[in-house]
Amino acid sequence: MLRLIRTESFKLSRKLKSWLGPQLILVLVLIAFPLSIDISQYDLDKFYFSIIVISLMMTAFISTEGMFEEDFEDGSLEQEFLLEQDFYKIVLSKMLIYVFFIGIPIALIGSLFLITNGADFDDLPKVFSILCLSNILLFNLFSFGNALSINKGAMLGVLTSLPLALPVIILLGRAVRTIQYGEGFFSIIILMSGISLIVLAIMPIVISAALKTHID
Amino acid sequence: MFDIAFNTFDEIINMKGHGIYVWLVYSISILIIVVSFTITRMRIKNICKRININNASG
Amino acid sequence: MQLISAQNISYSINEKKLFHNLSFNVNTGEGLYIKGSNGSGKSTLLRIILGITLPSKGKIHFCNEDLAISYLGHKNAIKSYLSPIQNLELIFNQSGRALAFEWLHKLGLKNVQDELTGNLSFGQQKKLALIRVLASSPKMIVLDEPFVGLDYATNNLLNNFLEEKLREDMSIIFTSHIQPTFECKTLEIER
Amino acid sequence: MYPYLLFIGITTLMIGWIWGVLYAPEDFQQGNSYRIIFLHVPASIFAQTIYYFMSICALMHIVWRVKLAAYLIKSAAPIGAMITFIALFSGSIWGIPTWGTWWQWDARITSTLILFIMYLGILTLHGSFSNLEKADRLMSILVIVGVVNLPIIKKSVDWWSTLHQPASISTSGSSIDPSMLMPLLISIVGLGFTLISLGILSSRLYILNREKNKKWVLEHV
Repeated sequence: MLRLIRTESFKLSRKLKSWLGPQLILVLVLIAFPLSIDISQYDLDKFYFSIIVISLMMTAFISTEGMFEEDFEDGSLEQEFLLEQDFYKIVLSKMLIYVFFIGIPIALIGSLFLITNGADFDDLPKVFSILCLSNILLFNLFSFGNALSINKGAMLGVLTSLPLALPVIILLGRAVRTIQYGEGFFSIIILMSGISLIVLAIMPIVISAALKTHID
Repeated sequence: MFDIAFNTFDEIINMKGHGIYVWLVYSISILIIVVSFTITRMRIKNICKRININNASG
Repeated sequence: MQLISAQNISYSINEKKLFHNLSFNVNTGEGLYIKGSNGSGKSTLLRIILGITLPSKGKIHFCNEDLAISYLGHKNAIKSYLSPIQNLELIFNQSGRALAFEWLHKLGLKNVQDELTGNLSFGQQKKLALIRVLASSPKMIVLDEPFVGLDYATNNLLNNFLEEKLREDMSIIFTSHIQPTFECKTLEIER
Repeated sequence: MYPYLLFIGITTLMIGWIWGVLYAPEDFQQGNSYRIIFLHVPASIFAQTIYYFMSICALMHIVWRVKLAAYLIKSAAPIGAMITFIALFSGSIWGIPTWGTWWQWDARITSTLILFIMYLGILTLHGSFSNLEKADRLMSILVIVGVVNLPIIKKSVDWWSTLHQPASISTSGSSIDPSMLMPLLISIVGLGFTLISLGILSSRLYILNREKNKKWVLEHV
């Protein structure tokens, strides 16, 4: 497991486009959204959060897109299967690495943008933790979609995993409301972390079953 | 319970202004179901024909 | 000592038969040369032997459960954005390292070892993949078309190396369109 | 077997619909537009039932490697998509006279729409692989994950304010007059038989397609 985490983080750090790309895309999207609205007419801070939620979802998808594809294309997955007879470890370590190197930075970028758009500065840790947790969920779901459609293009991955991600979006919206009104925040964060843990434990099993089917 | 709810044929069609919705929904749905039955049966016939040709030739 | 025995292996894809009722076994220090025309299922047979693919019928029996196997398939598991050295370091522990360096030198990859692998030629990448397989000192190696894309000298080198390894009681299973120069069992797949 | 089932289905469905559309009394709130219920409710019920059926098949396929189960999933999915489409379509038409709008981002409409997209996703996934056994297994995995998600989607969308009327039939008693309930139940049964016969037909087509090289197919034809 430690070996896998080390090699995966080394591989990811060498792929600038895979870890820096999504973060830059998120920044660009967050800049682009206010430009498309007539700011004088609306209070941007009221619905800025939903912009962040949606762009976070897109970014999570983009960043998981190449998660298994490269290893599948060049045969590393087969080699890994020969070593371990199973993909659970590699999926879990990849997931942890991706969340750590991409998920947490984009959660930070998202919460910083929220602060610059009128949210209270004291809410920063709350927003950040919620975005982190939702990133864990989104990364798991989208990498499931990508594992299903591994070399068939991103379109299929979106189509299969986006319906599954909608509850996360709703949960996020719910969490935002509790931040805005300052009530019930802790119950929702406990709920979210519980769900994240369950998903983080179970989803790699499902993903590794899908990968096993692919190399079969 | 078994009395017809409408008095004239026009009333059945019109349904106090709601007829268009009711009849539209029923007709299109029936059309969809019938079409899917026909398409499936046609395709079964086609594939049987193909199998028979293959069978005869090889 | 018997390592692998296969009984009546059949494989079919999309309900079409690829091959059926193949039986063979592989002993220690034995080579198995799998011969067959294109599309006869040579690569699939190798993957069945490795346990990656499940056969439609029949059974593969491994006499030793944790047999160290190393495999080179059509996909060579080489990362194009890393240098050859980094590629090897992803896989090797300390013991394999010296051997890998020796082979880099032997196959003439020493002077490109710090370039990006994606910039190397097909043959050079193939050599790198071979080094990965050969230098990890397994008990058995499985090679899918190892001679394709190699120059004459490397071809000879590989043949000699495989022969030498056979003498050292390693087992080798491989497919090829070129008859190997060393002696081994031949299994021909017919459709 | 399928002609009998089809006959039973269509006869029952016609009895239910004619009773419902022509003989059932007018609803005092919604007027005559409520007569869409005899199509809409059965369609919505089967939109979900077919998915649950598929998930049972998927489990059978994953656990016991029953090939037939995968065939059933593949042939049930288009029917599910069709009936979900009918449910959505009839619901939105019904919405025009009742709510004054044909679409609302309401809990049950949204989750039915998501269900529809999931059916299409399953079909697309299966269609994009040349190795059909792989496609079968990946499809089963997706169906199982989807069925876990289905109640979650429903519950989570329920958090939105709901415009939709509460379910007319439930196990704890119905909020609907017997003169309307009877034709509704009959049309549910009728649509069920019709869909089963369509399912038999479409699975026959799919099995013929998949196994056309096998001996028994040649003898059967």
